[in-house]
Amino acid sequence: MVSSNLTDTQSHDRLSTTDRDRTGQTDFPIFTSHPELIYLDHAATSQKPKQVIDAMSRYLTESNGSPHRGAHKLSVEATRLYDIGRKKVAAFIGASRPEEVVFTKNATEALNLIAYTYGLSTVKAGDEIVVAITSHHSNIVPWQMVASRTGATLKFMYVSPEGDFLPGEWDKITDQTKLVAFPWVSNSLGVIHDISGLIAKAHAHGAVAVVDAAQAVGHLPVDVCALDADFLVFSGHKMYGPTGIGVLYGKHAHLEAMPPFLTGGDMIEYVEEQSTTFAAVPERFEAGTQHVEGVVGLMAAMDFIEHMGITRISEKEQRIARYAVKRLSELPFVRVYGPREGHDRGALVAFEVEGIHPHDLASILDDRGIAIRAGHHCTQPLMKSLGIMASCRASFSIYNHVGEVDALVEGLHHARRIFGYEHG
Amino acid sequence: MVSSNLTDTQSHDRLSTTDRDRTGQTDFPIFTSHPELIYLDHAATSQKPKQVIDAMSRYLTESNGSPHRGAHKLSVEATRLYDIGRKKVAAFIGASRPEEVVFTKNATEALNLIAYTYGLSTVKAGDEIVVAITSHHSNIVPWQMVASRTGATLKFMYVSPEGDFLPGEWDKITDQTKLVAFPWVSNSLGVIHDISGLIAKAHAHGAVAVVDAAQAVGHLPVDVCALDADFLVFSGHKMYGPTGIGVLYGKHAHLEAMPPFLTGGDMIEYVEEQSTTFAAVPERFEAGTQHVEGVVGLMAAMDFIEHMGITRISEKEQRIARYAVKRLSELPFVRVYGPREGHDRGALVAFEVEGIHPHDLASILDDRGIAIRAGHHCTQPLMKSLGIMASCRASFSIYNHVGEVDALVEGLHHARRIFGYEHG
Amino acid sequence: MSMDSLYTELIMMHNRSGHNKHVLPEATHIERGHNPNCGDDLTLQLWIEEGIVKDAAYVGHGCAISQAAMSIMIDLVKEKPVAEAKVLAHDYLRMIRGEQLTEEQRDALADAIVFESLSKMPARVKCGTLGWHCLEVSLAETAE
Amino acid sequence: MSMDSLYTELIMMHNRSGHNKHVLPEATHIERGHNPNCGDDLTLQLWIEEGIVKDAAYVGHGCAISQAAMSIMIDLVKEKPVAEAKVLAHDYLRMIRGEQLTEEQRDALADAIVFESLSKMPARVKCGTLGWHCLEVSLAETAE
Ligand SMILES: Cc1ncc(COP(=O)(O)O)c(C=O)c1O
Ligand SMILES: Cc1ncc(COP(=O)(O)O)c(C=O)c1O
Repeated sequence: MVSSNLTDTQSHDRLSTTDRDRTGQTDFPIFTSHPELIYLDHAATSQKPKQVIDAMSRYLTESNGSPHRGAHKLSVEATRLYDIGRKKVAAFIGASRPEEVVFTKNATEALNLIAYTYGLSTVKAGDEIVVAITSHHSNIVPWQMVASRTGATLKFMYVSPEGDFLPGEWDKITDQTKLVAFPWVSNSLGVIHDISGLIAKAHAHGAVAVVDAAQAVGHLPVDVCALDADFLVFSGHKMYGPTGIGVLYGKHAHLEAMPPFLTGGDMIEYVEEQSTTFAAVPERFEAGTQHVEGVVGLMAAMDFIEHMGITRISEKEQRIARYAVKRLSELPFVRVYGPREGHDRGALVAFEVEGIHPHDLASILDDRGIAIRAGHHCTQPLMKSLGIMASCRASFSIYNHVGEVDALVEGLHHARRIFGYEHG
Repeated sequence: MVSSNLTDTQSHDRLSTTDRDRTGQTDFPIFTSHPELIYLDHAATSQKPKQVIDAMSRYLTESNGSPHRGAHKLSVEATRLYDIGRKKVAAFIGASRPEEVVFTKNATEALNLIAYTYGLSTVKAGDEIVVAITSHHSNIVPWQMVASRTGATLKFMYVSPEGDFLPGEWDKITDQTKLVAFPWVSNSLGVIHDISGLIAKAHAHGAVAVVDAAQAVGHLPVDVCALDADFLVFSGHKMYGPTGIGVLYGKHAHLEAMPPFLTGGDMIEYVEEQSTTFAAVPERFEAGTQHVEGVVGLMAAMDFIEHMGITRISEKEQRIARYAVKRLSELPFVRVYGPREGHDRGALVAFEVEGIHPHDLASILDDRGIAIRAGHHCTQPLMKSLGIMASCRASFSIYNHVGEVDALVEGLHHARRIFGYEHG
Repeated sequence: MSMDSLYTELIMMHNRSGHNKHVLPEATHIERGHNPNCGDDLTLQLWIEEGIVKDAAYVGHGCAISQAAMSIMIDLVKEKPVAEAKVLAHDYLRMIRGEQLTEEQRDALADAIVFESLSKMPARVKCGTLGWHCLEVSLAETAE
Repeated sequence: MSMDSLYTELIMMHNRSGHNKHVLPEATHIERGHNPNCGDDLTLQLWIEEGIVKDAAYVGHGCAISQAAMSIMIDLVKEKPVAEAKVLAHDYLRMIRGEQLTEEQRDALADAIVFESLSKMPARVKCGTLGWHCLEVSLAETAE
């Protein structure tokens, strides 16, 4: 394993930004447990700052109760924290009111919720659903379900290997279109889509826009009102927060019109034997005991992001990503996917190394303490449309630094040598 | 607030079992944060032992990764822990194989999963679904949905105020019946149903049995194979574990035959643009990034239960519950619901105090540091069938002791005095 | 005010007497308020004529707080002009939200001030505001 | 064996040479194995006659581990009786599960022993067993 000292020295020589870069890591206990870890897999799941871990422990130690609006103090406290969490998320993403925020277990459940409720109740036979080919499976398979149950048609908007929509693809959004779904930032190519444009285009044809912000929240400033998004989803665990908690943002009027999805405790008003009246939005969509410690952890994650400053996070990530694209593009045996050098991109770089299967590369790098992700990244239709079997992905966040990109590049040389290439 | 010393002394005088009883509490940091807390609301959500809180922190500090079967060590470790968690749950409930365990976010999602998949694909117009009136809303409303979408009929089996099924109620299970749903332990009355009998009755008519074990797991030994249950569900947070994690047990043959529910990442094999092949059971039902730290916490909770011993837990709870029924029944102004003195019951007692609305009583007790629950307990149809507007519920677990029952009784006298009754 | 004395005062003042709990045959406005979570279910009846709340009463069932709050409210608005009752409702609800009232506003709320402590008992806020919400809805339909 | 030397040996021995990667026109058994998670997709072709694996080869694409494991397996089972190949598959899969083999069993696995370290790399187990699972399925259909 490459010692992290070596890595540091390298990067120091090269850019003298290491010290500043490194500051992010001290908040993350995982790097105390694994001092040599180079974690380039934030896009799969983020590491958690101490503040998040501690907030959840503290909740369970001091405040844990059932948030069923019970009358005793712990229950009241759990309810209070849960409600504050909702308000905080609403403020964090610029929702016009807390009721527009529904807690789910992850982005995937949030997308399914939209599909099962808004989708199945609004989309009719002959309608069209238009999905960006860059979408994650969780933003594709639910729409296949809606299309097949309603008799609607599912259409895809294709992109170039750089992630730009091919000419004319947006024209697939027509007056037949009822719903348009796309990622803000592609987890597979790193491209940042022009989502304001897509939302406006959808609205021009009377369709609603579903924004998958799983790779955007925590990386970019989010303002659902300014975007005029109809629905927007994300997961806590990709933004320094815990697993088991996700968010569905929906415009109040949409949520109001939607039937319930999961049913049971806490989402009802009156249950008779044969029928039920449901609670108001957003409780209507939150059945059963909710993940309060997840909300508490998510709040701490938002605090962390606000404390770091979204601009600072985003600038640092951009710097690392740009540097990674530059270094990787210099290697004759590497092909970089997604936006070209100098173009904006999300905090990740996907690439392929000639002669080495991505999974082999991931294993060899892992052996040197470098965690990347290899495979289809839950975007098989995109991969197929671009003719890519699998790719490697390095993704970045506040706790990374450019020295780690150097270590990655060194790791690629090493892997090439192992695979018998003279000039690694 | 009554000092807990006083309470201790009282109970000591009375039963001299306090010291032994108290041992459970040292594991629970909430009682360090709130030394005077008398927590009688375990049935809503349990307090968490230190082992559970620490296991989750440790996971986030040492092992956190995406359980997407990625190639790097943290991802492998997260996957490994998640898989061990599944095996442990399977062993804990006596499932014949780990694949019979599906992780959900809570018992409510588990019941909805059964309803949306098994229910909607199996139940047809003219079929009948038979539900115990003692069921929690989460085991009623999903069946209303299935009945209304399929044209099936929903029938209820009624009980006496003691919780016994009225004569002939089981005969509602006939050859028309496709599904029978009931709680193992009623969260509202505390009655323990003869679920082996109900399961056998369902099977005799070719129906499947859905057991809501939310109030049984962690209180009683569970062996799904011996019970021959078709489906059984529970929530982590009611058995000393975290929120955000629940379990659906299903017989392998049922799960195999069921279509997916939530769709997206990790539950697929191949996603084409217009169609998808799905992963094998149980992954098929686990879409998106799963709540690994929840599974880790759940494992620690099962370890805790095993360490304490389910027999010891259950004996202690029985002792406290019996004592509570005895003390409460002695009070002329209290009406106790559920099983009569001397009969088996779950770890809870529901009651009403003459002249005091349950919510008022809960507030007054809360002011003395005693946490109980008041209301309909998410069982409105049961309450209506028994003519009860609302009730009070004290529920027990390993960290309670009989002295707390004395404090509860003292609290009732106090409330009565406040409400102007001469003889509290 | 402590929980115990809140209850003591409430019980003494209203729940025992029940003087406002009856059917009001002259009612011009009937508004049902219910709280699914606790099961409180109270119906406010108002007799409004020429911009004046001539009489008021309630029926239904609920906890001590919801009934006492309703009853104290009825005492307070009876024989008051609609405009004044609206102001009282507005101020009462602000008080429960924890906002600061002027001395004058507090004085106007008279006995209803005992519910100030509800601002620190979120679990019971809905009980203490049920009647007042009924009042607000009824008055909103009424020309002043 | 370290990851690096595992790869070095594999690459040297098999992936570069590709001597078992081709179409086998005489094939009597064709079994496709795929791993949705990694995208490995290999097809094993066996020519079995009179209870003997007369020849074998594979086609498809996959990572170095899946291809090398397949190729080493082919070298190993070629010209062996079906019964013996079954035993090898059984032992190989036990080895990957981390079970202990006898010296004799280890010797029989010959070069395939390099994959022993996969028992400690759960993320790659499916790669190293893909070919062997194809073999098992094919042989299960075959009288010995
Ligand atoms: C008997 C019973 N079933 C189901 C549930 C629902 O559990 P959860 O809210 O964790 O989904 C509960 C608890 O609220 C319960 O007591
Ligand atoms: C763009 C995108 N959308 C959706 C998801 C799904 O998120 P989750 O697995 O947390 O539901 C992911 C991550 O896996 C993602 O990267």
